This record gives sequence, structure tokens and C-alpha cells, in this order.
Amino acid sequence: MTPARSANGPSLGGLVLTGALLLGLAALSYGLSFMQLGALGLPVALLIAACKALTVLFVFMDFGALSASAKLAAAAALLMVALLLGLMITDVATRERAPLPPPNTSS
Amino acid sequence: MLELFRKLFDLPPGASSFADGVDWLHLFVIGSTLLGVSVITLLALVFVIRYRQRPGDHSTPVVRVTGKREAVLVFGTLALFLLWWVLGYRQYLAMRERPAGADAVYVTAKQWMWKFSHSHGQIENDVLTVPVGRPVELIMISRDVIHSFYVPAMRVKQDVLPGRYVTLWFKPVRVGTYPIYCAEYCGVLHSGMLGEVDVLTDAQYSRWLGDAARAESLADVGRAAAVKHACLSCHTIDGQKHIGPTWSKLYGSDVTLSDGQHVVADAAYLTESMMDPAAHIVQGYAPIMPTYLGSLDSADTAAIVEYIRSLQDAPVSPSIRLPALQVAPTTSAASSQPGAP
Amino acid sequence: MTIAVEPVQTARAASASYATEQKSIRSWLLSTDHKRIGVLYFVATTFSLALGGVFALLLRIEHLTPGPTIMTALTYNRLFTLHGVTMVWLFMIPSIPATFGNFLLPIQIGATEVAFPRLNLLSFWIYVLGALVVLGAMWLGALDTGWTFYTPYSAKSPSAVVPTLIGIFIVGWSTILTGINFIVTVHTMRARGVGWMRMPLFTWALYGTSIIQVLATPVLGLSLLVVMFDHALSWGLFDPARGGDPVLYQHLFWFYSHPAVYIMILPAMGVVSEVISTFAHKNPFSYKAIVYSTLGISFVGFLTWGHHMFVAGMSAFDAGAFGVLSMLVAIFSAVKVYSWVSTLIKGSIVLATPLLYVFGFLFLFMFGGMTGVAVATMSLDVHWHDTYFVVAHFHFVMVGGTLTAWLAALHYWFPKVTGKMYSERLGTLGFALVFGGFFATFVPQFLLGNGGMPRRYYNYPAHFQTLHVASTLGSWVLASGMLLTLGYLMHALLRGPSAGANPWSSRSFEWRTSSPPPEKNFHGEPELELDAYDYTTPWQPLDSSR
Amino acid sequence: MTDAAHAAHFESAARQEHAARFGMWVFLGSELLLFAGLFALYGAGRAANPGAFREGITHATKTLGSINTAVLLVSSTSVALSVELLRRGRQKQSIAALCVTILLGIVFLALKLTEYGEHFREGISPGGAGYFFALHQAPGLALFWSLYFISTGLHAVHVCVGLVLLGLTTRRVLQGHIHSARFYTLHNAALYWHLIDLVWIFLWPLYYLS
Repeated sequence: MTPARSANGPSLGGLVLTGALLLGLAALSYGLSFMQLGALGLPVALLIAACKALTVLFVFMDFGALSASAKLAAAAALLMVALLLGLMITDVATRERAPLPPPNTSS
Repeated sequence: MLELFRKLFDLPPGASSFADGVDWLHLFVIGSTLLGVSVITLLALVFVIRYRQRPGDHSTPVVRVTGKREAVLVFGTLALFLLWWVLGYRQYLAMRERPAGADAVYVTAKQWMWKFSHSHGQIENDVLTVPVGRPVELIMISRDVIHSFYVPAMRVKQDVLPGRYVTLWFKPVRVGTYPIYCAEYCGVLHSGMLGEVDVLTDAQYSRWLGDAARAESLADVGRAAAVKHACLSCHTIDGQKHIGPTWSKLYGSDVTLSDGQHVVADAAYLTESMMDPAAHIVQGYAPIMPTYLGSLDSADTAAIVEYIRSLQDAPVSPSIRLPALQVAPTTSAASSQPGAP
Repeated sequence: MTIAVEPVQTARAASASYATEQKSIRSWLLSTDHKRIGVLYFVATTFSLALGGVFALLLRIEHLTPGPTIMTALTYNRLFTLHGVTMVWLFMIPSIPATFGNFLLPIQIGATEVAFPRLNLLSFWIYVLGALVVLGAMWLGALDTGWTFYTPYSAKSPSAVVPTLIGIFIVGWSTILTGINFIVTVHTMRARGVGWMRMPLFTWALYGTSIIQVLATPVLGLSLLVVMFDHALSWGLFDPARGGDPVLYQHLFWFYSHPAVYIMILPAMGVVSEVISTFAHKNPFSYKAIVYSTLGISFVGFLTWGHHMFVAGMSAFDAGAFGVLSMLVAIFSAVKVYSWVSTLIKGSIVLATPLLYVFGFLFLFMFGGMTGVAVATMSLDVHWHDTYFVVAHFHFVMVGGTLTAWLAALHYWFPKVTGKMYSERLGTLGFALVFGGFFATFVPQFLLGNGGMPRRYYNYPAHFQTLHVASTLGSWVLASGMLLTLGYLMHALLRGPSAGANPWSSRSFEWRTSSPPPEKNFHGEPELELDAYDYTTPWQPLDSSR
Repeated sequence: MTDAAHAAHFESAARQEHAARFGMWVFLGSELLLFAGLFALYGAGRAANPGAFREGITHATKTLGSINTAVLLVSSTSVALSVELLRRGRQKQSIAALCVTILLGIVFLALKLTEYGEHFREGISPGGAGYFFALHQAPGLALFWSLYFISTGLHAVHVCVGLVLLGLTTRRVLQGHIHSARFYTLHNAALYWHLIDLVWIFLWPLYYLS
């Protein structure tokens, strides 16, 4: 089994550029947070966050160069995270409020 | 058949409209379980005897799985389980589906007792009196920890949560007295948190109502509660605008909210306004009403709603004229800034 | 009943065994040898089992009469909580993986060690530390919340909630580290020739278990952490008065605790696969089916936690989703049962004690599993939820399933671990007592549940008494069976005849070395080119000169 | 967690390196699930009372939090650099990069504490205590802040662990135990630090931005 490391990792310059890109993305979502995006605000911010996360994952953490097994481990973890969030939030979101019915009139 | 099954498997009598359906499914599920288990066990025993080790060569031939038979077995089993689910889910939804025109009973659970407030004003502890043949809906909340309202004879159970109303309904189909258990562990006297459902005939029930009618009506209880909780120091009952909207002719009216939406001031809206005032602010009023979550129990809430209902079509003549006061949202917003100099 | 015993060189086998290399206490307590750590775990978890068993017996005695019998309500509530906590976290979770798993996993893949031996020793001592904290909490008065710690009660309960939770939190770390260790071991330590699809099924089961341990346990840790904050500092994340939602705690708790059921049962299934194949002298009917259903369980097991919450105030939509997903997970267990039974076909079956226990497992697990599906049938769950029916169901799975398989593993690998052989007759008697006692204990509880007897009741309505008494009597038979087993195994350990390298003439890898194995597991290079389940040829006695 | 020298039970150093690295990734997966619970609580809480959560965010210490985001992103970059530098055998610069990372980590913690101070001054403390909650009644607000404190707190704990890990690693690099041929221990420490960064990348928008 070959060690889970690409022969030669990302270049130093590439890393610095990546850092700059990350800061840029952060600045972007900082700026956007001042505009009243309303309902869009959160999804957009999370989208940018996801981009940053992927950048860190693939450039800094060298995810691409991992052995398939390690990739599998990470993927499984992410899947479980998605399940936990998804099913918990759907519960709260689809919960039927129990309103008081008008007290009945037969008295 | 069903009665025999209940006797054999120690099931309580079926006292609600759910019982028969649930027990038939029970019979089907347990029946197929027992059948499946015994068939496979017998099969295993047969193999053990048939293929017991004989003296001499102990080597055995390789027997490989035949995909078809495996598939039939697996998908057959899956189909059976899915059938259970379909049947069970339909019954479950029927239990969760809130029926129209049910008698509403407000239930407060606390360590370690049940309190039932009928909309006619009667209040019972640990005894729930209901008429046979009419659906009754319980609107339940807990004062402390999670309890669970469980009537085996009705085949119904629902956890009773603090801070949130949950409902449960059933339609008694046979007169009698049936035990209520608390099914969610709630502390030292958990096993003492018992009660009973008294299912009466219509005649008995109306007699019971008659006896209880002398009890003050729920609206009166509501007025008292409104005074006690100082609701009336912000809300008038004679149509005048005050710190909060008036209660006169409020019930069932169309209300314009600060965000321009319209809602009908029904019981649900009124309850929400008591428990989460900030959620929907009426246009022209400031979000200054405190929440009564926790301080107002379900009985009082129901009573106040009933009181507001009673003001629906009986306007009270203005007693004293209030000074016209304006509470602009801006001022309140400023006042809500703590560090503001 | 005949057992093919091979002529072996017990003398040389004993001379070079892992157990006799070094003799000092220290060489045991600080050993990084996976075999010795396995034995350490066995001692510790067996102690926990005994403790939890005593609690259970006391609880059963209390139920001899409807009213107070031998203890107060508070004592009762604390005892059933302790019974749950001890049995689940101190025994069931580590019972098979950390003991037999530790001992056998490296041998079954032809390795000399787990990937991180020192980490392995660390996780054992973390387990001990956690267990001691829990015991200390018992000494402080324990807690009375039930092993599920439902909020808001657990946040208010005037008892030693925080210390106990800290203890469980610590034990959780040991579980996670063991899981990581096993996963990495399986991935990186397999000897040449041991491809994925040639691994023994017990190893596969351990692999599936470890995945669950690693991915589910942190969520338990978090939810316990939050409950601690709620209890100690009244942060109230689950307290409605502060806008929290107690149902969310139940989500987090069961996201761990439902898969945890598979942490308990998957290794048991692995044991069954091994034992059936060995004593039927037969290749598994469908190796692949068992492997895939193992992985299937460890994945789909994560999707079904909501079926513990059908009446908890969850949305009807979510309830339906969890309901149907719960049906799916059952299918994988069904696949295994079919494969196990079919494995017997055309076999050469020796009905030795381990196989007896495995048949016990088959019957009890099938019934426990099917009633599990029944409880997941939503409208029926409304009636059964939190009654003795549920209690009976999960005891059928955990005791009838895991404990029975644990006993099977104990009798199957006892010669491998100790090099000694126990009395077959006593073994059979022990099985009869355990099986009969178990049956008498828990079948009445199904009926109690049907009658609507809620669980965790100190007192109960008088008409339930007959069944309660029956259950209590059964528990005594079960206990006597366990004591007998402990007795004759101790005797065999000290005075038993030596077993020989491979008393069962099994083909599985761990039996291709001497019993007990040498410190490096194999004498020289392990010869693993032969399939682990190849019974087509007569058994060649082990040539241990290599 | 890993043996420094090529341990006897591994057939080769490469195999051992692979094991160590893979083990770290499995551990990271486990850590991820730990935070997943908190994110799930946030999601459910926000779904239940969106208004309160939005109001809560308006009281967040946005500037400090955002500066902290930048700090953490830069620290991630520097630790990644230190790995690559060591791989290229430039030990001194690698150590320098490590020191920068550790420094930034300490800055992060300092700023975090300042933020907590701000909150307490505003009368915000976990569990709905403090006069802030007397003035802001919306149910769910207390939940938002309790979640904020426990999430950022748990994250801060991880930062501390990460700092200790980096410190020890730096020492071993100085001693030459970790070098261009065998630097996976450093790589693992860096991976852990990146995870801390990843978690914060999501905490930031949820508790500070929108």
C-alpha cells in the first residue's frame, strides 16, 4: 500500500495564494452581511463558507492525495453529519403546532 | 377471535375506536413473527439432526448461495415488514389527525398528578370524565418534566412536554373505568402518577355536567385569571385602544400585523400571543408585552381564551375614558437598548 | 458428543505462549500486547457484568410484590439507572469487541499487533478510569434518571448526575480510540494473502462495529456534555423555560444510542458466523451476503433512531420517515439469519457447547429482532412504547443476543485463550440453565407490556403480580446458570486438561497457531493461503515446527 | 499516538506512516461528528425561532469575530506552509512558520476572551442569565446565546489542544525527530489545526453574519 501522500505537495506560492483567496472569500461574505439580503443572507453566507471549506480541504489538507480508504472515512463522517442535521431539522420544521381549538360551545 | 387473542396475550379491553384496528394489526404482526421464528428454528433443528457429524471423513462440500432463492427470501421479508409499516403508519396518522368538533379537555401534568380542565368549567384531578361515543381531544402541557399520558384500554399514549402544547384524541366506545398511567419516567413517585378515565353514557354524562354546572363557567375563571395576571392593565374590554389591543370583539376578528400580514384572532393566535408575544405584533402597537410562558398554566390560558371569546359579541359599555396614549415602536426600540446613554 | 481433538505438541505450545512470556503483574497491567489487553478487558467487563447482574436481581426481587418489598422508591429508581448504565456502557459496548476483538482481530488478519498498541493500552486504562468514576458516582449516591438521562428531568434530578455523566463521557473516549485502532488495523495490518474478501467474518463484524463506535460516540459525548451544563450551570439548552427543546436531546441521544445497539449486536453476529461455520465444518452459505449486510447494518443503523420517539412529540412526517427506514435495517439481520441456517446444509455438525449457545442466539435474536420490527410498527408502538414489552424486546436482543453470543465466544475461544478445555457436560448444563432462565425471565415481560405495564415502575397494579413473580423466578435460574458457567470455567482454567492447538479442527486463521498463541501470534510467517472457511479437505494437524 | 521509530509490528515505515495518517483522518471524522451535534442544535433551534436567532446575531461582536476569522485562516495557511517547507528540508523556515501559527492561535484565544468580556458587559451570559434577557424577551434568544457560548467554547478548547499539539511538534522538529523524510507527525498536527479552521469557517456565518 502506498503512503497517502502525493509525491510533491502543493507549491509554496500556491499555498500563499490559497491563503489570499480564503481571506478574499471571508471579506466577501463580511461585506455581503451588511447588505440586507433577507432570507438569502444565510444560504449565501453558508455557500461561501462551503467554498472556503473545500479550498482548505483540498489544498491545505491535500484531500485529493489521500488513499481511497481515508477518503471513504471522511465521506462517511460527512454523510452522518448531513443525516443528523437533515432529520433533526425536518422534525422541527414539519412539526404540527398544537393550537388550542375554540373551546366547544355545548354547555 | 379478537377477544380470544386479547385474553391469550393479556391485552386490556378495547375501549376506544382505535383498539380493534390496532389489535388486529397486533395479531397479524405477532402471528407472523411467531410463525417465521418457529419455522426457521424447526428448519435449523432438522438440519442439525440430518447433517450431524458421522464418524470418518469430516470434510464437507462447498454449497454456494443461489441468488434467486436468497432474493425471494429477502424481498419477501422486506415486503412483509413494509406491509407492517404501511398499516401501522395509516393507523398512526389517524391517531395524530385532530378530529373536528371534539370535546376539548385541557390537561396539565405535573409531578405527580394529572389535572383535567373541561371547557364547561369543571376541573378534575386524576379522573377524566368523558361521554361514550363522542371524540374527546386532550390538549396537554407539563408544568415540570416530561410525562406521558397513557391509557392502555384506549391504545393511546402521548408524551406531555413542558413549554409546548401537544394533543391526543380518542373516541371511547364502551362505558367503564380505565386506568391512566404515566409512561415517561418523571421522578420518585413516577409509578404513583396514576389516574382513571371514567367513560359515562350520555345520560350519566349530562347528569354529571348538571352537577358540575354550578361550578363557575370557564369565562368567569378567565376574567379572574386576566385580573390576576394584570392583563387588563394593558388590554381594555370596552373597545378602547390602550397599551395593548382591546379584547372587545377581538375574537375571530381579522387583525392587521406590523408586517402588513393579516391573521384571524382565533384561539391559536391568542395563545401564541400570550406565550410568544413578539412573534406577531399588531399594527400600531409596540412589542413590549412580556411572555407568559411558564407563568400561565394551560387551564388559565384556556380560560382567558374563553373569556376573550365571551367578549366577542357582548360589548361592555366604557366605564372610564382612558387618556389617548401612543406607544410608538421607536421609543420602545430605544428603551430596549441597554447601554443607551 | 464427539469433538475431533487433534494430536498436538502442548508442551512446546505452552512454553512459548503470550501468557507465560513474562509473569509479573506489571507485565500484564502495562502490556501493549493486544492479547493481554484483551484479557484485561475481559476481567474488567466481566466484573461490570456481575455488578449489573446483581442490580438486576435486586430489581426483580423488589417486584415480587406490587408494593414496597425490599427497597424504597428512590433506591429502586437509582438501581434501574445503575443497571442500565453498567450493563450498556461498562459491559455491552466493550464486551465482545474490546475483549475477544482485541485478542483475535490481529491474529485473524495474520498481524502481530494492532496498529497502535500503546493507544490500545491507553484506551483500556481510560475505560478503567471512566468505570471508576461511574462507581465513585454510585458511592456518591448515584443518579435516578434512567440510563437515557431524558431532560429536563436529568437537568433537575437532585442526584449525582454530573459525576456519572463524566464517567460515561470518559468511557466514550475509550470506545472511540478502540474503534480508530481497529479500523486502521484492518486497513493497514492485513498480512499478505489476506485480502478484504478473505478476512474472517468476525473481523468484518469488528470493522463494522468500529465504524459505528467512531462516528456515533462523539454525539453521545456532546449530548451528555450539554446535559452536564444544564444540570450544573442551568444553561437550559434543553429547557423549554429558556427556549430549549427537550425533544432535541432525545434526537441527539438516540442518534448515538440506536447505532449503539448495533455496536452490541454486530460483534455477536460475527461470533455466530464463526461458530456455525466451525461446528458445521462448512463454508458460510453466503460469505458476501454476510459481509455486505454487516456494512449495511453499520450504515442504515444510523437512519432509524427516530423510532424511539414516535410518541415523544416528533412531527408525524419525521415519524413516518423513521418508521420506514427502521424496516430497512431489519432486512440485513434477516439476510444473516438465512445465511447462518443455510450454512448447516450438508454440514458435518458437532453440537458442542458453543454451537448450543449459537442456536440459543438464533432463536432469541430472531424473536427479539422481529419484536423490534413490531415495536417499530408505528401504531403498535403507541401502545407498547415505554412498557415492559419494549423492555422484554431489547433484553431479548441484548441478553438473548449479545450475552448469549458472548457466552458462545467464551466457550469457543476459551481453549485458544487459555489452552485449557472445560467439561462439555457442565457446559451443556450451563446452557440449559441460562437459556431456560432467560426465557422464563423475559417472556412474561412481553405479556406485562401487552397489559400496559409501564417500565420503571416501583409499584404496580396488583393484577400484574403473577407475571412479575414468574419473571423473578426466571432471573434466579438465569443467575445460577451464569454462576455455574463461571465456576467450571475457573476450574478448567486452573485444573482443566490442555486443549491442544485446534480442538474444534477449525480452519479459521486464529486456529492455525498454537493455543495459547505465542507473543508474536504465529511461529514464523503465518500460512494463510488456505481459505478461512475451506472444509472441503480433511483437517491436517498443525505443523507447528515452522 | 504514533511510534516515533518504525515500529516492529509494521512491515515498513511507509506502512506505518500510512497507518498514522489514516488514523488521524478517522479521528478527524469522529471530531466532526462532535461538532455536528452543535450544528444540528443550531439548525433546529433556528428553524423553531428564526426571529430570535436573527436578533441574537445583531448583538454579536461582529468585528472581533471577523478579525478572528482572518487570524485563523492565516494561521491555517502558515501551518500548511510549515509542512511544505519541512518537506523541502527547509527546517528553519518551517519552524518559523510553526511559531507564526502558534502565535496566531494565541491571538485568536485572546480575541475570543475579549469577545466574551463584551458579551458579559452587555449583560449576555449563557442560560438566559443577565439583564440583557430581561430587555429582550423573544423565546429562543437565550437558546441562541447558550449555543453560541457552548459552540465557541468547545471550539476554543480545541484551539488550546491544537496549540499544545503544535508546540510539542515544534520541539520534535527542533530536535530533528521530525524531518523532511519523516514529517507525517507534523502533517497530522497540521491536519488537526485545519479541522479547527474548518469548524470556525462555519461557526462564523452562523453566529456573527446572518
